[in-house]
Amino acid sequence: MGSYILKRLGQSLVTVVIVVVSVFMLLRLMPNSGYFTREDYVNMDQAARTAYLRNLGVLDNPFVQLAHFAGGLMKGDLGRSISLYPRSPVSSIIAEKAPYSLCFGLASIIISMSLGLGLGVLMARHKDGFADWMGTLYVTVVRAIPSLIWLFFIQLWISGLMGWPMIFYLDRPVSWILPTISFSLAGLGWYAIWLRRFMVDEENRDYVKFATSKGLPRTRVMRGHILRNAMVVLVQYFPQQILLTIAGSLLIESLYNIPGMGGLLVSAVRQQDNPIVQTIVLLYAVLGVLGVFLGDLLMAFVDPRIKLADCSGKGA
Amino acid sequence: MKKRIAGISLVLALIALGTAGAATLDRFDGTYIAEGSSFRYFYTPTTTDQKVAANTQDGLVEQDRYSRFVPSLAESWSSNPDFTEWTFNLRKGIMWVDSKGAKTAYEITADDFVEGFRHVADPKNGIKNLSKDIRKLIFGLNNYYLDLVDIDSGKKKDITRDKALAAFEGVGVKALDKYTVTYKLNVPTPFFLSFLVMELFLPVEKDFLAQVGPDFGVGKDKLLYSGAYYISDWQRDKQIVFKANPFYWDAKTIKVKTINLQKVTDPNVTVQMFQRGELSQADLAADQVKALAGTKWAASIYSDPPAADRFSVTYWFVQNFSSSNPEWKAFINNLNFRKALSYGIDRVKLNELDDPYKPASVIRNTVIPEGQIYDEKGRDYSDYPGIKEIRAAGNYYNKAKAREYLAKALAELTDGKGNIKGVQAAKVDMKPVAEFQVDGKLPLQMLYVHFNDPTDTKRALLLKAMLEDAFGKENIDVQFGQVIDDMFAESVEPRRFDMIYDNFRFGFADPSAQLGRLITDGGINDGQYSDPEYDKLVDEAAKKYILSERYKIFAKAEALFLDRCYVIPWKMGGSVYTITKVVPFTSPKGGFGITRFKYKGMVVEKDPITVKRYEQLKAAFLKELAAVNTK
Amino acid sequence: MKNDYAQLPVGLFRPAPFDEAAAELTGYAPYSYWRSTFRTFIRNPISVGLLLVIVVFCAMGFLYPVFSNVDPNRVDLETSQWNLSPQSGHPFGTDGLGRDLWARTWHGTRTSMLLGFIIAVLDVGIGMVVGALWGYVRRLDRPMTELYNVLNNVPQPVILVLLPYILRPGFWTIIIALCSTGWIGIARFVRNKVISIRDAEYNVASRCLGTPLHRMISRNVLPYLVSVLIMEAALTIPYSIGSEVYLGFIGLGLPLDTVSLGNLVNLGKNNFMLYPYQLAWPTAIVAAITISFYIVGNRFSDASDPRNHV
Amino acid sequence: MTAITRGAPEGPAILEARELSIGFTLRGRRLAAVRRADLSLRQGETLAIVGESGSGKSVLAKSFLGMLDKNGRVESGSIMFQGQDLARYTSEKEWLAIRGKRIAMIFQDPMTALNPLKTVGEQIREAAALHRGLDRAASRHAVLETLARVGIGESELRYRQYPHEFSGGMRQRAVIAAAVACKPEVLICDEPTTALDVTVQAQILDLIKSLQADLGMSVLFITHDLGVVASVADRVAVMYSGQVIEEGRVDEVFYDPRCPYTWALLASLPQLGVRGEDLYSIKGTPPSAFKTIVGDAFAPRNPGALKVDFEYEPPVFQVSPSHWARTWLLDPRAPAIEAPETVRRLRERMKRRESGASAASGGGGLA
Repeated sequence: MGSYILKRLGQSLVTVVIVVVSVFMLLRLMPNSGYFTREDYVNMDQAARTAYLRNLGVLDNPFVQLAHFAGGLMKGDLGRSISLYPRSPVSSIIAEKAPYSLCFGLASIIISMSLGLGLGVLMARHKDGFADWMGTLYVTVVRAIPSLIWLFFIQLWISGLMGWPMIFYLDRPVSWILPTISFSLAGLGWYAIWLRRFMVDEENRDYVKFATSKGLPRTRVMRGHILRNAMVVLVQYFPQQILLTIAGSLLIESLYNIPGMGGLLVSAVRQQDNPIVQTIVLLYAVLGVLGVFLGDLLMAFVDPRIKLADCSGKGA
Repeated sequence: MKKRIAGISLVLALIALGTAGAATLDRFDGTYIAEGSSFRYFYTPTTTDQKVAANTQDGLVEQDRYSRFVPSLAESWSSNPDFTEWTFNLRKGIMWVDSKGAKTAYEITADDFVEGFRHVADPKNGIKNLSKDIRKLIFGLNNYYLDLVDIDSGKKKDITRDKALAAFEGVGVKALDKYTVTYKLNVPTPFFLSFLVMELFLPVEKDFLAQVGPDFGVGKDKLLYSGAYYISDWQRDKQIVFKANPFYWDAKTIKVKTINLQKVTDPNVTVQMFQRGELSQADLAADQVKALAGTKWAASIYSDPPAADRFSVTYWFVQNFSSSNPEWKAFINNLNFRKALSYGIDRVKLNELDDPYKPASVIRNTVIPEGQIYDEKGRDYSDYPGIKEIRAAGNYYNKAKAREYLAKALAELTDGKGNIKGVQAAKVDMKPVAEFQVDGKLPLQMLYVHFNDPTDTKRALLLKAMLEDAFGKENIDVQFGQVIDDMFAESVEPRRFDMIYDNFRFGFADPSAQLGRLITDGGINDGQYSDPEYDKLVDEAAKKYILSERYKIFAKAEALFLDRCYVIPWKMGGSVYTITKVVPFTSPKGGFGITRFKYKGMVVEKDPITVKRYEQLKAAFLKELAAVNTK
Repeated sequence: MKNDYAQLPVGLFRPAPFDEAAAELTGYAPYSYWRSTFRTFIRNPISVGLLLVIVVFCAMGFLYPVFSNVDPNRVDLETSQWNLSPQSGHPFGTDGLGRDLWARTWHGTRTSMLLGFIIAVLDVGIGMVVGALWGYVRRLDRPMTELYNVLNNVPQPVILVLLPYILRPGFWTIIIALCSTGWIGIARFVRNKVISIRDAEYNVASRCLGTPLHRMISRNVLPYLVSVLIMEAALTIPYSIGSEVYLGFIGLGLPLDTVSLGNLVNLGKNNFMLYPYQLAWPTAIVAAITISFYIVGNRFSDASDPRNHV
Repeated sequence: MTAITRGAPEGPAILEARELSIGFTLRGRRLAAVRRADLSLRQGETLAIVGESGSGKSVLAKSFLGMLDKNGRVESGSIMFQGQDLARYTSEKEWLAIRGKRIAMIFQDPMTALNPLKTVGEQIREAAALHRGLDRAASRHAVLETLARVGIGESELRYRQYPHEFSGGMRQRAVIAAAVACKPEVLICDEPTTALDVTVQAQILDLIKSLQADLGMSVLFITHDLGVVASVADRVAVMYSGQVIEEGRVDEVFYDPRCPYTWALLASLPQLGVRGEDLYSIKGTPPSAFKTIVGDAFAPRNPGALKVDFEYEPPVFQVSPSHWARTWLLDPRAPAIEAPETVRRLRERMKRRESGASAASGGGGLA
């Protein structure tokens, strides 16, 4: 088992390295002009512009830059931002921003998991009934309509209706409600629809018939057998979901002015702040593969049939 | 040039008038759109950075409510007769303050100004605002800077970097003693004070800078404060809180003790927050003004272009005289066609996109903004003969004249059968912005390049409709190209356009700030036209040191330039409607540098300022201004 | 009748001729997979209603631009014609430049639908071919799995933002950006299906009989996947339309003089306070189209699921 | 022989289906799974239901537990159990008093019948605890006993293990343990040995028999394996197309079958084939449950069908007090049609065996 974990981690490392290196190379396809504004072009001559770029380190050979990045990484130094927040250490930028996304993310995961799984059970339990119908309607709306639209209306109408602030304030808990709800809605639908699907799948299995034939009440069959088994299928996705909450949401964070991670990647790419982009890509890739890995571990933990060594097959 | 001392009594009198009977607050709640890059105040790419620099640091001089240059950290100054050496005497005993508002052991001395400029002048520090103009202005600076650049690039190897840095001794910025700093310039510069209000000339404490090293300005405790406020709280991308600096040299003028700026990107949210009493001020877009019409807020919405911080900006259309589109190249080099273009563009309608109420009030037909520079008799440059008429012309749009000039142009440029003389069918390759085929026949195909954002796209569509209406679709066919972020790099520099518009800030207090870089091969001659007559006039004007003489020739040059339609100015920056609790005309004003971002002296009331009240205050202020200028 | 059997004529008690064909037929209800799928699908009024919505919007989107000569980008120089509320002549009103929202909405519908269709076809097409090979050719499994892991871990914003910069914003850029990551999910899905089918006994048998690979994939494997793929395509369309709206929001959507639903929504959103209808129409249509495709896709998948057939 | 309604039973019926019709709604169409079926299970006996797949055996059995799928329902008829009509049960609560407690069921595939995520012991215990009102310790103890009773050794260890750690036979024992843990009056076995190795089959059958003897249960045995029938059943009911077409004691149905379908079924047994001859197979396919059946459902596949078979459904004819069949051949007006040669041979072979030594043991069945 130890060697299996080592092997898996090794594979994950390869994936992370490929991801980071490919994004690194992609970034170099962007024109350097992004480092200058119109004003800069008026003010600076060619020599000044070149000097500026050289000092940012973006004129170096990409492989030198990559080596530099890797070297810094070994020493725990993620570098400094070059254009978005010039000279601020990337680590401190992320340390400032990540907690916001993380807090909203975790709060929303708790809400969306508990309500979503509850809704999923309700929908599966009353399949084709009213609850199922309403749940499906909800999931359809949330998943089908572009989120920009409904998030916008939630902000506009609910904040007006309730007299809540339209944006987030750290010191006013009432302003936390809408963003948290907004964060939760899509996840809620996701949990509900998948749990329902897995439960309906499980419901047709022989062991459920047998459990019913033993005379167990439906609620107990639901809880003790169907739900439990359906959750096992779902549970492997949890770690990744939880870890990736750190990514935040561009839409929600920009609507509510939450200073989280959501827009950071997009702004950093647009401003060609390579140190930030590289760090975030690295972070997401590590969390991504780690999430899958933890998901498999968790799966092995909850499902007695799975031995860890079998997981390599599951990855396929 | 005479020294000007602030008329403190006048200020006090006005404040007394402005605030009579109204409850004032010691707190201002504002917003900002883009997070600043850092608190390294020498580098201010965003408005937020400029606000930070202006309020946390003071320079040698600043501008007052009337835009006059008044003492700040320098108590007094003098210059030699040909304006090439300027000496500033500092106030004594002013201490740097830290992010807790406590006095530090560091005194603000002449060395701090030298140190600040040393920081700016080192290319390693990437201070983009250190323009060619300034490098060429300060004695010895350009060589110092370029040497360092060459060393960094490996081009120059005969000298070490440390040695080159030591050569700063030779640059014309020096501390004569603890409280005296001098600037030695390459050319006579009577308007040098307008450079000193830029962030580049702010001081920094050498020991502190050495202590924080690369962390300078990355957090509120990674810089020292010399200005009216210090940053007491900061959350990246969320909020900046300024608190009044109790040890400020001019502490008694600070009325508002707390400035709380929140990042709000959606203008609709800003308005809502204002309505809920969460903000002291909200800028309104045209549609929002409309939305508030008929509400109780309507009485407090006004627009004051000269008060807007973008007022000294002028927008103009740039035509590409060296276009790779042969049809356009033939036409644009024809004066009649340029005049036709100028008459064909309805400035009022274009401005209506920004300001549906008073679109005519934001028209600007000149390059140099009005109300910015005055000669020794207090006469506004824009009132000089030649310029004044152009200013007064208002909207140049005239369909009949446009057609008339177009007919002339067509007669000169086409064979009467729709063929453009000397132009063959060709493929115009302006990839990636655009690529199209021209046939050498009418309609004339032109490529208008614009930003891919909602307002610019609207403007482009409107311009197309306008030109096709004025000239007829049989004569002109406007095509579009889009750029995402950077107009210059994507389109202007590689000349991938026939026409674009651009905007330029009036950088320092002399017409040469704009006119000087619009000459043949000038820094912003993006259309690549060439007019020796104009160049000669500009050259001639720059040699005059008596302002009235200088302005007279510049005015002549500008009038000629505008008459020949090398660019088509159409609007001033900053037509913004506001609803505010800030009493107007209480804080510093000025188009140059960063003074206009200062909150110093600002008075905030409990209730929004009504339009009526604003008008009263404005009338009083204009009267004072006239008195101050002609004094 | 039961008690009347005594009255039955004796003649009935004679042997009947045996018809072997009839014997075989007894087992077959008149049944065809696609007909059954179709019948189940159309039996549900909601499915039919939404399918009708799609058809109507498609028809409006594709026919209106052909039959109408109103230019959706025609600017009205008369400012009194700007921001008109819905009225005769302008059933949906006009926008801030006097452009007719009715025309813009249908042109936009066409653009967005086209975008969705092309992305769906490309995603599903590439995903299907690659997925089939991935599943069938064992040697490909390792590299493809790694490619999947990599693509899955490259944050999507990086690609969505980078590509417009590298390729410039445009119709095909969005398509490339969305397809660059979209196909791999479908490919993997197909691959998993193919593997499960590949090892099914009838295919093992077929392989033993020497059926060539391409024939097995096209005859034995793909038909099984068709219903799934149609559903994936149906669900990709609302996703693509939604992505276009999102990209517009961050300023990297289609050029703004291109009329698309995403651009209309984002422009309408800016003016929502003042001219709510400018947001209402495109929003309603985006919602109707995305919901319709989503539900129709799901219903179709239910109807076509072999497990739901007898 | 006259056609009369059902004859008097030999013992009291504990579970009896009368004119039971069960239909499903599938994809908007009605499907008749069970058509007016009659069946009676008597106290202490083993009744086997035989028939091809799809003949409705399992549906019929499930209806006795109220476990029809959601889209299925009893449309008419009755299920009498101890004086109560189960067909009229509508709520889950009513069924909970019966299901598992008084009527238990074991399923075809032991590999899938157990929840893979719960320990085997726990899955048996939950039923025992529920029905016998025992606390955790007591129920655990009871389960350990039951495990031992069904032949699972090391019961303490086995209690804690998961299904995947069990072999197929062991799992089926566990399933049986769970089913009989509450000592039900009726045990329904739905093809309990089909999925098992041949060697294990006999053990399981023996186990069921011995449990039946111990607990005095009545067993309803669903199978298509006539060998199994011969070895365990007292009586047998033959189903075709949702209908019970012949019911009687095993010897009666095997030695003296009356329905053409029963003949065909018996004739197609490989054991009865004659070396060198083609194996008999029933022509055609079973009718689709979607089709409305007129007359005798088997008629289209029956080469010797009468004209009346295509028009009128045959009534029940009593062959002997314990044996009845639904076929027009028993009508006096029908021509005398002989059973096929193979079936007649079977009769002879059976007779020979009966007179032989080991007939009573039956363990080897027909093999």
